[in-house]
Parts: sequence; C-alpha cells; structure tokens
Amino acid sequence: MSRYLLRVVSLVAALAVWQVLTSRDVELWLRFSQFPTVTDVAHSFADRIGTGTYWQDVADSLRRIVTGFVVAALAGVVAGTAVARSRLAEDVLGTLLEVVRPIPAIALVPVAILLFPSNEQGIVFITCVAAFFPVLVATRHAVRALTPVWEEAVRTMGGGRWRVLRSVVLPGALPGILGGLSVGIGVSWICVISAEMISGEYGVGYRTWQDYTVVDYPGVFVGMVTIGVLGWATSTAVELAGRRVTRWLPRRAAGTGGGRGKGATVRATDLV
Amino acid sequence: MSRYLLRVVSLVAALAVWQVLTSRDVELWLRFSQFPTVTDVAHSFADRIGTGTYWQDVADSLRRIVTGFVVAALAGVVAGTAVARSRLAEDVLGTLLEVVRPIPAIALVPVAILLFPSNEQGIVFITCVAAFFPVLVATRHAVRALTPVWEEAVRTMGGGRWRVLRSVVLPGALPGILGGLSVGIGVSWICVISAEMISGEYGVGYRTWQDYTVVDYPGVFVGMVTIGVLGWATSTAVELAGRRVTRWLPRRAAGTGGGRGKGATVRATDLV
Amino acid sequence: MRPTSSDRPGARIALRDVSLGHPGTPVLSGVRVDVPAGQVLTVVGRSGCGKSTLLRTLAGLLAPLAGDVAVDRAAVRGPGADRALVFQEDALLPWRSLRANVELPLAIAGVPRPDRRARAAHWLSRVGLDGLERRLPHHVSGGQRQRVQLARALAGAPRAVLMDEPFGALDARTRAGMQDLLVDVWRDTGVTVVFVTHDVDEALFLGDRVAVLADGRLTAVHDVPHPRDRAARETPATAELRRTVLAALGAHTPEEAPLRPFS
Amino acid sequence: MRPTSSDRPGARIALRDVSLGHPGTPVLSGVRVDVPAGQVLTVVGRSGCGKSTLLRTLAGLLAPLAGDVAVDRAAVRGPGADRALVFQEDALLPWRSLRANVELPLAIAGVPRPDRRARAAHWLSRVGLDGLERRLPHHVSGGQRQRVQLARALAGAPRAVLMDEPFGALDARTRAGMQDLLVDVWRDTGVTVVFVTHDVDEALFLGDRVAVLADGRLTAVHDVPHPRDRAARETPATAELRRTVLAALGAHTPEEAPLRPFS
Amino acid sequence: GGAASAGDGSTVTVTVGYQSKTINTVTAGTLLRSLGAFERELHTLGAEDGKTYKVKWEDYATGAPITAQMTAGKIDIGSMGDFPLLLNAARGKQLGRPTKLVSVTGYNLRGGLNTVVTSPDSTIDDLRDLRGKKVSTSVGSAADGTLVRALQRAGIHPAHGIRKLNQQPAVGASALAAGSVDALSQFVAWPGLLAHQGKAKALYDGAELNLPTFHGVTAREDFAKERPTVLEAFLKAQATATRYLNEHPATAAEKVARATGLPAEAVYLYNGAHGIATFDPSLKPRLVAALKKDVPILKSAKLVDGVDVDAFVDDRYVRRALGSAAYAEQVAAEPPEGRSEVWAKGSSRTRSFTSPKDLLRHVAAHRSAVRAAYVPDARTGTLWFADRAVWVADGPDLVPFVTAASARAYLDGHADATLLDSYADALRRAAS
Ligand SMILES: Nc1ncnc2c1ncn2[C@@H]1O[C@H](COP(=O)(O)OP(=O)(O)OP(=O)(O)O)[C@@H](O)[C@H]1O
Ligand SMILES: Nc1ncnc2c1ncn2[C@@H]1O[C@H](COP(=O)(O)OP(=O)(O)OP(=O)(O)O)[C@@H](O)[C@H]1O
Ligand SMILES: [Mg+2]
Ligand SMILES: [Mg+2]
Repeated sequence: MSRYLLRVVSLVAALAVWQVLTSRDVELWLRFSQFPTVTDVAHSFADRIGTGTYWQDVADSLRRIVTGFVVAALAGVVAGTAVARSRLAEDVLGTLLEVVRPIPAIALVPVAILLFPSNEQGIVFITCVAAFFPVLVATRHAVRALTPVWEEAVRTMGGGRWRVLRSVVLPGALPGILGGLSVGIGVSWICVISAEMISGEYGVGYRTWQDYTVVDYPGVFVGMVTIGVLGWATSTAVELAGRRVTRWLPRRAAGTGGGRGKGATVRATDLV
Repeated sequence: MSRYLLRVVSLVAALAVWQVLTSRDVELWLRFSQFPTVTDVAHSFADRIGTGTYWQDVADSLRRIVTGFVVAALAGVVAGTAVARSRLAEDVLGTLLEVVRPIPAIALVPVAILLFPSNEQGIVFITCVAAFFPVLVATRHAVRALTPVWEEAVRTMGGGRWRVLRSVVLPGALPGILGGLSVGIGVSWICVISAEMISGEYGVGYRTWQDYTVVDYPGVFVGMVTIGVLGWATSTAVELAGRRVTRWLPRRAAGTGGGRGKGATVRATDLV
Repeated sequence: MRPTSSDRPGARIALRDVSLGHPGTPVLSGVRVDVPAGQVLTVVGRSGCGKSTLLRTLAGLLAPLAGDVAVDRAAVRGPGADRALVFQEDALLPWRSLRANVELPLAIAGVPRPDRRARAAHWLSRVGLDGLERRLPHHVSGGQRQRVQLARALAGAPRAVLMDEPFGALDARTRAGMQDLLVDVWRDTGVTVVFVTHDVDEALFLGDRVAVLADGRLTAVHDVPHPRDRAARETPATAELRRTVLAALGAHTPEEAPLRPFS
Repeated sequence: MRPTSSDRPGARIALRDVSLGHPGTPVLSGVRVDVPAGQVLTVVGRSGCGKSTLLRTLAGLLAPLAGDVAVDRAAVRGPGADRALVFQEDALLPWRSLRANVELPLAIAGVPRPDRRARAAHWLSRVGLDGLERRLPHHVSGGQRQRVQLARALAGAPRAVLMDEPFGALDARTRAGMQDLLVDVWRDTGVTVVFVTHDVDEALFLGDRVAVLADGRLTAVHDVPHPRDRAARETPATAELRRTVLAALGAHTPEEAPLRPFS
Repeated sequence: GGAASAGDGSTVTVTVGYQSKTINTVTAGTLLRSLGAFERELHTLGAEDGKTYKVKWEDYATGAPITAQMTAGKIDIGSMGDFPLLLNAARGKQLGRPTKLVSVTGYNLRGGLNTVVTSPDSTIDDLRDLRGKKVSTSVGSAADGTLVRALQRAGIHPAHGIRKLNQQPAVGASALAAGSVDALSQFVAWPGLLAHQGKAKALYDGAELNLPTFHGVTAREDFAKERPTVLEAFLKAQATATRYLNEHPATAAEKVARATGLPAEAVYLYNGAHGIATFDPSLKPRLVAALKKDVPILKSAKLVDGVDVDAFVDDRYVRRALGSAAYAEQVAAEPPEGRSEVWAKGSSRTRSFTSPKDLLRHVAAHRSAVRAAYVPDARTGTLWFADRAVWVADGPDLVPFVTAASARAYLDGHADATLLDSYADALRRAAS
C-alpha cells in the first residue's frame, strides 16, 4: 500500500538529509561538521551486526527492558488506580510517589548497586522505575477522567468495588493507560544506558556508553539506531496490543478509506 | 486539614523506615547496609544548603528544565495533534518520531555537544527532547480518543479545521494532554543528569553526577532529594494549572466531602 | 426461560419528608410518598423539575439532603441490585457489545456463563433487537440503545425498576410494545416500578398512581381509575384525570390548545 | 434583536435515488424527496429505520452510499453552517457553559463578542433557560440540555435546520412551547426544516409534509391538510392522515389499540 | 552474588572490575583477561585446595562504579588510576569496607600519562594562554591534578584563572571537537587517542611536572584476608600479563585494541616497548610518595577528608606472589629510556632507532609501509606520534617535542635551532 511506501520514503528522506548535512559539513547555527555520515554509521553497523556480541547485547537489553516494563506496567496500573480512586492511597502514596518520580535514572545507579544483590536485578530495577511513573500518571489521569455514569450503572446492578474496577475502571481507562504504557516503554529505553552502566558486560546501552568513552561516534550512532529500532519494535507491539483492546472506541473515519469515499464519514479535510 | 497531616505523616514515616533500614544495616535480600542514613544525608544537606553553589545549581537546573519543557510542551502538542489527525503527518512524521523516541538522553549528549554552539543550548535540547515524546504520545492518544460527535457538531456549525482544533480538539484532549505534560516534566527531570553532564559547572544534575564520580553517597542523595523536591514542585504546578482548565470534567464525588455526606454522591466505598 | 422471582416480591419504597438535590443545588423538598410492593408509580413533571434527581436518589446514587429513603423499612445507603435504574442518558458501557451489556447484571449476580448468554439473548429478543447482539452501542440507533438499557435493567431481575423516560426515543408502536413488555414482567414478578415519563397518556396507562412534581415539591399523587387498559382511556374518569394532570403540568389539554400558547 | 435572515431564504434540499447508511451497513435505498425552500418536512419511522442516518447524510456528516444530496442544486460535500443539525444524542461541548455552547456558531460566523453574548442570552431565554447560562451541560437536566441544542442550532441562523427528535425529552407543555418557538422562527426567517419525531401528532402539527420511512425505503410523503393548527387536528382529513401514518408505522391508532398489541 | 562467594563451599566466584579504556591497567584487566592467565592460576590453585574457582569480569568506563561496587561488596579486585585509588581508599574506609592498594599496573615517573590538549587548529600554544579560557577536565582525576599543578606553576589561579568545566572524558572530547571548550586535560588513552584521530594537539605534557603518575590494583580488605591465595593468584597472573606485554608489546597492543575498540597505534603509544607507561607490578616507594602528595589536592577540592596512604598500601601480597628476591629486583628497576620506534604495517614487532632523525629517514623512505612512528620528547622523554610532534632543526639534528611550548623552551637554550612548520618539512630534511 502507498501508505507504507510513504513511510519508507520519509525514513529514507531523513537519512538522505542527514547524509547531506554531515558529508557537506554544514554549519548553519547547528553544526553538523563533526557528525558521522550515514555511510560511516552503516559501515560500523555492518561490522557489528555480524558479531555474536551485537546479538548478545540486543538479547540482554531486550530481556531487561521487557522484564522491567512488565513489572512496571502491572505496578503502575495498580498504583495509579489506587491513587485515583482512594483518598487514603492518594494521601499516603501520592505525595511520596510524586517526590520520587523525578529522580533521574542515573542517580539510581548507585542505589541499584547498593540495594540489589546482583547487577541484573539492579538494571531491571532501573528500567522498571523508569517505566513505572509514566504508567502510574497516565492511569491516574485516565481513571479520574472516566464518565461517572458507567460506574453508576454498574453500581445500580449491585456491582461492588472489584466489579467496578474490573468492568468499568480498567476497560474505560484502558485507552489512557495504553498511552501511558507506550510512553513507559519509551522511557525504559531512554534509561537503558543509565541502567546498563552497571552491567559491566553486555547490553546495547552498555555498549553505546563504552563506545562513547572512546569517542567512537559511529559506534555511538550504531547504538542509537539499534535502540531506536528496538524501542520502535517494542512500542509498536504495545500500541498494536492496545489497538486490539480499544477497538470499541468510536473513531473518526480517518484512516479507513481515501478522502470522501462513499459511505465513509465526510471529513472537513485530511490535513488536520 | 487532616488530609495534609496524613500526607506529611506518610512522608515522615517513609523517612523513618529509611533511617531504620540504613542505621541497622538491614540486609534481607535488599541490602541497606551501605546506604547513607537520613541523618548523613541531612548533614550533607545542611552543609550545602547554606552555600551559594547550591542555589546556583537549583536556579540553573530550573531554568533549563522550564525552558526545555515549555518548548517541548508546545512542540509535543502540535506534533501529537498533527499525527493524530492527519494521515499525511502520521505517515511522514509518525514512524520517524517512533524510531527517534526511545533514543536515550545520554546518547544525545555527544549529539547535543556537536550540534549546538553553546552548552546551555545543548542542555535545554536534551531536557526538551525528553519531555517532548511523552507530550506527543499523550496528545496523540487523547486526540484519537475524542468523542466524534463534538467535532461533528462544530462542523455542522460551519467550523473549519482550525475551529475544530481550537474549539474541540484542544479542549477535549486537554485532560489527556495534561497527563502527558505531567509525565513530560517528570521525564525532563529524569534526564537532568544526562543533560547536565555537558554543563561542567552548575546544575543539580551535574552536581549529583559529580558526587557519584567521587562516590560521595550522601552528596548523591542530597542531589536526589533536591531533584525530587524540584520535580514535585514543577509537576504540581503543571497539575494545578491542569486542574484549573479541566474543571469541567464530571468528577465522582471523591475528595469533595467526607464519606456519605448529605448531598454528596454516595460512593460504594472509599478505598478503591 | 423467563426469569421469575416470585420468591422475591417487589420492594416497598417509602419517602418521608425527604429533601433532595445536587451538592449545592436543592431540587425537591418535603417529598412524601409511599410505593407499596408491586405497585407502579408514574412520575410526571416539567423539564428540570427534579424527576431524574428523584430517581437517582431512590437508586442510592445521590444521598438525600435531608430525610431518608427507605426500602422495605431500611434506609438506603447506596445503590444495589435490588433497584435497577434505567438512566435517562446513555449508560451502556461502550466497550461491551449489546449482549455483554445485558449480561453484566447477570455476571454480577454470579449467573454462570451459558445461562447468562441465553438470558441476555432472551431479553434482547424481547426488546426487538435479535441479530444486533454483537454490535457495539455506538453502532446502533438511539432508540435501540434505549431498549438495550431496558433489557439490561430487567435481566437483573430486580425488585424495583426505576425508569427515567425509558421510551422517550421510541416510535409509537415500539413504545407500545415496550409498555406491554413492562406490564408482562410486572405481572409475572410483582416488581415495583417507578416510571418517569413526559407522556401523560403513558403515565395513566402504566401507573397505579401518578405523582406530579412541580415547583420543587411533589404536589399530588393521583390514583388511576382504570390502569393498564388502553381501551378504557376515554372513560370520563380517565379523561378527567388526564385533564387534571395536564393542568398541573401547566399544559393545555389537546382539545383546547391554542396555536401559540405562550409566545 | 431577533436575528432574521430574510435576505437568505431557506435552502432547498433534494435527494434523487440516494442510498445511505454506515460503512458496511446500508440503511436506506432509493430515497427520493424534494424539500422546497422554507418547507417543513417531518419524518417518522420506527426505531432503527434510518431517520438519524438520513439527517446525518443531509448534514453532510455521512457520505451517501450512492447518489447525491443536493442543496440548492449543488451536491453536498460536507457539513456547513447553512444546515444546522440538532443531534439525537447529547452533542453539547461539556467544557463550555450553556451560554458558551450557544455562542459557538456565532463565534464561528465571526459575530463580535458583545453581540454574541446578547444573542446567546436571547436564545437561551427563548428556550426557557434564563438563569442557567453559566452552568456546565452536565449540571443541568436532560431536557434542559436538549433545549440548549435547539438554541444553539437556531442561534446560527441557518438556512435549514435538521432536527433529530429534538423535543423527545420534553414534557408536554415545554414541548408545545418549543414547537411554537420553531414555528415562530420559521415564520420569521423562512428556514427549511427537516424534523424527525416519534410523535405523529407533532409530525402532523409541524409538517407541511410528512415522510414515512419503513423497510429500508422512504415509503410515502403525505401532504398535511391543515398544518400548524392545533385546533384543526380533529378534522376528518387530519384524522384520516393520522390513521394512515400510524398504520404505515405498524401502530394501532389509540382508539383501537388493544392492550397487548404484539406480545 | 558478585563478591567472592563460596556458594556450596566448593565454588568460589571472584569478581574483577576493570576499565578497558584506561589502557594503563591492561595487565590487571583487558590483557589479563584475554590471556586467561588468572583463570589458569586459579585452576592450579583449585587443584591444590579442591575448590572450583570462577572469575566474573566487569568492565566499567571509569573508576567510580568500581569503587561503588567494591563498597557494596560486589567487586573483589579492581584497577584504577592514582586519584581514583585515593577515593577508593577514602570511601572504603568511610563505608566500613576498607580496601588495600596491592600492586601497580603501569606508571610514568614524570607524569607523562596526563596531557592537556587543544583542538588541532587552535591558536593557543602555551599554557599561559589558557587564562580566562574554558578548560574541560574530570575533577577528582589525575588529569585534574596535573592541570591544577601546571596552572599553579604557570602562575594562573587554578580555580579563578580559567573557567574549568568538569566533564567526563568523552564529554570533554566532544566539547573540544565542537569548540565549546578551548582545551582538555585528560589522562591516559584520551590525549593519545584524540591526537591519533587528528582531533587534538598537545598543549602541555604532564611530564613537565616531573611527578610520578600510575595506575594500580585495589582489593577489598576482607576479601584479601579471607582469600589471600586468590589475591596472590591474581597478582601472579598480573605478573604473567606484564611479562607478556613487555615481551610482545605489539601483539599485546593488538589484543587490547581488539578488546577495547581503541586504535592499536594509540594503545602502543602508551603500552609499547618504550611507551609512555612502564608496566611493573611493584609498589615503588617513589610512587607511594607521589600518592601522598596527591592527597592535599583532593582535600582542597573537598573530595576527601584525608587518606592514610601508608595504611592503604599493602605490598605483602605482591611480594609473596612474585617472591621476595624478584620483588626487590623489580622495585629497583628503572624504566627504559625513550626511543624512536616505527611500527610497520603487517608487522607484529616494531623497529627502534637510535635517533629521531634516523627514524624520519626510515619513514621518508618507506612512507606507505609505516603504520605508526613514535618519537620521545627531547626534554621529558614522553613518547609521541612523530607526525603529531613539534620538530626543531638544530644543526644537522632533528629534535622532536610533544608540545610547542616544550620546543620553544629548547629554542631558548639553543640559539641556532629553528622551529620547523610541519612534519613534512622534517621528513624532507631527514631525507636530504
Ligand atoms: N455507526 C453505525 N454503524 C453501523 N450501523 C449503524 C450505526 N448507527 C446506526 N446503525 C444502524 O443503522 C440503522 C439506522 O440507524 P439510525 O440511527 O438511522 O436509526 P433511527 O431511525 O434514527 O432510529 P432511532 O429512532 O432509534 O433513533 C439501525 O439499524 C442501526 O442499527
Ligand atoms: N449535576 C447537577 N448539579 C447541579 N444541578 C443539577 C445537576 N443536574 C441537574 N441539576 C438541576 O437540578 C434540577 C433537576 O434536574 P433533573 O435532572 O432532576 O430534572 P428532570 O426533572 O429530570 O428534567 P428533564 O425532564 O429535563 O430530564 C434542574 O434544574 C437541573 O438544572
Ligand atoms: Mg431527567
Ligand atoms: Mg435516531
């Protein structure tokens, strides 16, 4: 389909712009002269992708991120719901979490070193903390914004708190929660270097930081590209899962057919 | 009010637990023995808070975060809306942004240094990138989940795309966007250390990392506490501003009066 | 097939000098009314007079500002499965199919899945929606959604049904069918009904008694001389009552309606 | 004060063999009808027959599956300020006060703020909501919200108003008042009206013609002998027409309604 | 667990933390690991005491995480530079996990491991020009110590005379490349690496200070007490790696380059036969004395309250590992004199020359076959890339210097010497 073509074209165009900016050493306020070109990075990439180390890095990072994220998703949804729906939870947990929330992932490096018996646990801890808060905040907002009549309806059917949670709060807040999960997995990746600083051996984040310490810019960019692609893959997985469970959302006809197709909702305009 | 009391009590209790765990050198799977105690940190804090450097750090970090955040908020709302509402924007920008989104803040350190003429710009760039994506994703989700009949109503009044944006999309998506802003400012703070690695002189993040490089744990914790409090203050500001503009949201009676007050909505139960 | 609850007769609902309203907005005061078990009370009143507020209070969703609502002598402390509410607004869960919406009260009551499914199908069929079971609420029409709410309320086999203009979006024939369905259910189960409507004829047809809300009070409760008999509508007694009620609502009876009553 | 648009007469709406429906769900086919400028066409039909689908198509929110909707001979390509739609569902913007909702079409039309405010106040007052201007939609009753939608639609001074059961949630007297308001506006401005209702009497009172939808088609368009005259309702011609329409809807006329028509 | 742990009483895991990029520690890290020498020693040890030993290697970018992991009890043996070692000592003591300095990996007696560099096209060519300029360094590192001392000697206040930016080495390198700092003071590997990549030129050679700098191995005291034989096995293996490095410097450089991603040419600059660093595990009194002199600098930067260096240094293990006689010999050994060397392409050994001029002549003749050419600074003896050196013609002699300032100092004492503009010029003169 032409949509996919367009997407590919846009990625290729971005690479082309990068190549031109860097190979011509453009310096218009922003300075591209010191950047590796696309071809430099591609060469580095080609060298690495054949090594076992590269795939070990990828596998280790994925395992850490996914573990941390799953724990964070569960904890974030539970805590977010509790804080949104219970005044007690809000008072006891809310403030505490708000103060802990902005603490930088790297600042957790020493904490992770001191707190956990093994480095792996420390790494998963950091990625988990990173993903936890976006999920928490999104869940809290989504639960608070729920249409009250849904809950009222379930309660007049005799539904108690658990039923309301299961049948109204979770499904109703799901679209918002999914936004949080998508952000959360992104933030996990954002913190992967910080987390893997304590790895000592493998991991895409670890490797990228190591490359940076020897000022190997093409290597750093290989790491960035790898993380970009892995992050995109994981967040796409989250979004697709999300779309399945929120198919009920009434959608504007956007994206279901071309322009003003017969039978489609007429849209004022496609752009915006 | 007793709610505030409860909040303070919960913070104090958390500190007390920390003090006990660390001063008794508790080691039950998690190991608290090497952690600084609350009193260690308090001493360090007392030493620092009197110095001009401390306040300079705070002022510099706040300035950077707020600048980066404001830029990110505007850009994120614009890009998120565009991606949610225009198929062209989604195809051209969407994939690109998804691939760039997970790139770690620290990996941006060399990019920021090489790209921007001044260190300050580089730092603001990193905090801005950090906040941008949560805002983008939250906006995209919120805009997509809008009730279609609102837009339809405005269009039958002759409203064009800008009017729909102004009168439906932005106000309707605002609750969701605010969630994104709240996460965004949090993520800005999460990345403040990475960003301020470039600083070389001042900034809370810089100072914290510096303390870590000389393994000064009480210093690191002073940094964490400072960032926690600053982060809490900024995100509270965002939330309060948010609550003002979303007062229209129908809310459950939770938090408006005690228990089953006369005239209040009867709630199934307070907890959950 | 049809769920009967002869073992659980209708609930008795009593209000003694109750004031009600929304936080900061008192709506009705000094409301006194007693609905014996198995009776149908219809409620009429002008738009904004407090009908929905009354029903929400009976359902236990709103706490009264003063006084207590008693169901079988116990003060209501919150909503419960014994009192089903058909909301005036759209209260279907948009992420559940019509069937899943109707199944919900059964699931809450712990009815096993196959049984639940069969009963939901039964009720959807009775409100005329066979074939639409698997649609989502926003893929059916307004009147269809309203009927799903009715099916959902009845499926739970409540002891009282509180209905807020449940047939407002229905055409005459469908409306008549739904009225008959309600009468059937009432006959079979002895459920207590509080029914808000704008249609005075409907109020007279369905109600054992008709309550009139006006000026922030419950002004009158009239006994209906020949309830649930369409053919009996035009007896002098019924006609007289209709005139009385319409007058109480401030409306002119059709016969004397001037073209522009208050322009 | 009252915004007149004598310079912009009502729009003429024409459908020639139009099929309409939702993506994947055809609803009506072969619809042929012509509404001359300034005429009132009322539309009746059973729940789920396609009345809302028709109005959405006329409004330009749904593209026809086949054929074209023409307004003043130009094919409709989307919604526009010339055709106001009163939605069957609640279509107020929940974050805007009632006043701000009514001001919206005026703001879109570029009316300056003080003028806008005055006109919104005027329309809110005409639908009987003085004093509630600053409330948010979910702090007023269902019937009140419906009247705000009416005020909003009329405030924009459209050339055609498409109304989807606009008075369904109103009591008899308020409904009569709103009918009269509509007639007033129609007299003053010559606006074209397409009016969906379940109340056949209302259809006969308001309509110049009555369209009946049934079985996926527009089955008939009847001329009303004495439109907009309540007193004339009981002429033999009107009574005859009422019977015809009710029969077309499958309903029994009140006189002959058995207690349980189809149980 | 990371710490040496006897899980079921028979398996012992030893965790070693190292910094692959800090190539002055290769004999306790990268090279040692790639040779497998420690594992072999432990195997022998295991055969004696019936235990199974496992080694866990962890590679960090700086000394800080190693110290952090050691204070958490998760790393048993670590290697790092002199300033980080002092921090290691101080934090270990503070946090109740004292550590011991048990051996040295590599050293330079004049301080040549640290260098201040500028960007290649910079107009700054004297340390005094740094007044008011932005200089990047890592506070708490030996490079910072060098900068502070050098500035003091140049009469510039180390805190107020310049704008000092405290940045990680890599950050500083980017900043230098981007022009957002004017100079960069860093320790081993970075200056050589940046010079090799053509991203920097030397401004100040740390050897001018004539104060020894070194890297060493630190072990947790409780680990050393509990498993002295393991620690000795480590030190024996370190000695093996040191011997290997000294016997096969080019191959060792290749191995290290492969493991770290650093160019072998830059590794050889430091770790070569006559490289800037001398590898020798013995704890020489001169190095210990130098370490003591570093304490006040850290103290004035408020990084430590004070370090009892004598309590920290513990040469018993290394003495036992090497044997007393051999150890005494090592302690007395002097570093080799700097010599000019050429590393030919495809060769696993280098060729040395008696004078820089001979080297230039050789290079001029075999231009395309030369992988790298190194020459010692005529004043400090610090080895440098011939093509990055500053050349002076003094009569028939061609004299190399690491920095322009060093060359000018030479010119002051040699009236008829002239500064050459370029390496090409020097090559031409040598060839003619
Ligand atoms: N979004 C939708 N997608 C698919 N089918 C729909 C959708 N909306 C309505 N329908 C179906 O189209 C048919 C016509 O619906 P429409 O809303 O036009 O009915 P209506 O005449 O307005 O009924 P009511 O009087 O109940 O409002 C119905 O059978 C309905 O189930
Ligand atoms: N949430 C609310 N907060 C404050 N006031 C409200 C709220 N909901 C309704 N009201 C007001 O309370 C009064 C009674 O409202 P209620 O919804 O009970 O009217 P109603 O009789 O059901 O009207 P309708 O026939 O229009 O549905 C109205 O004047 C309305 O404006
Ligand atoms: Mg109501
Ligand atoms: Mg409809």
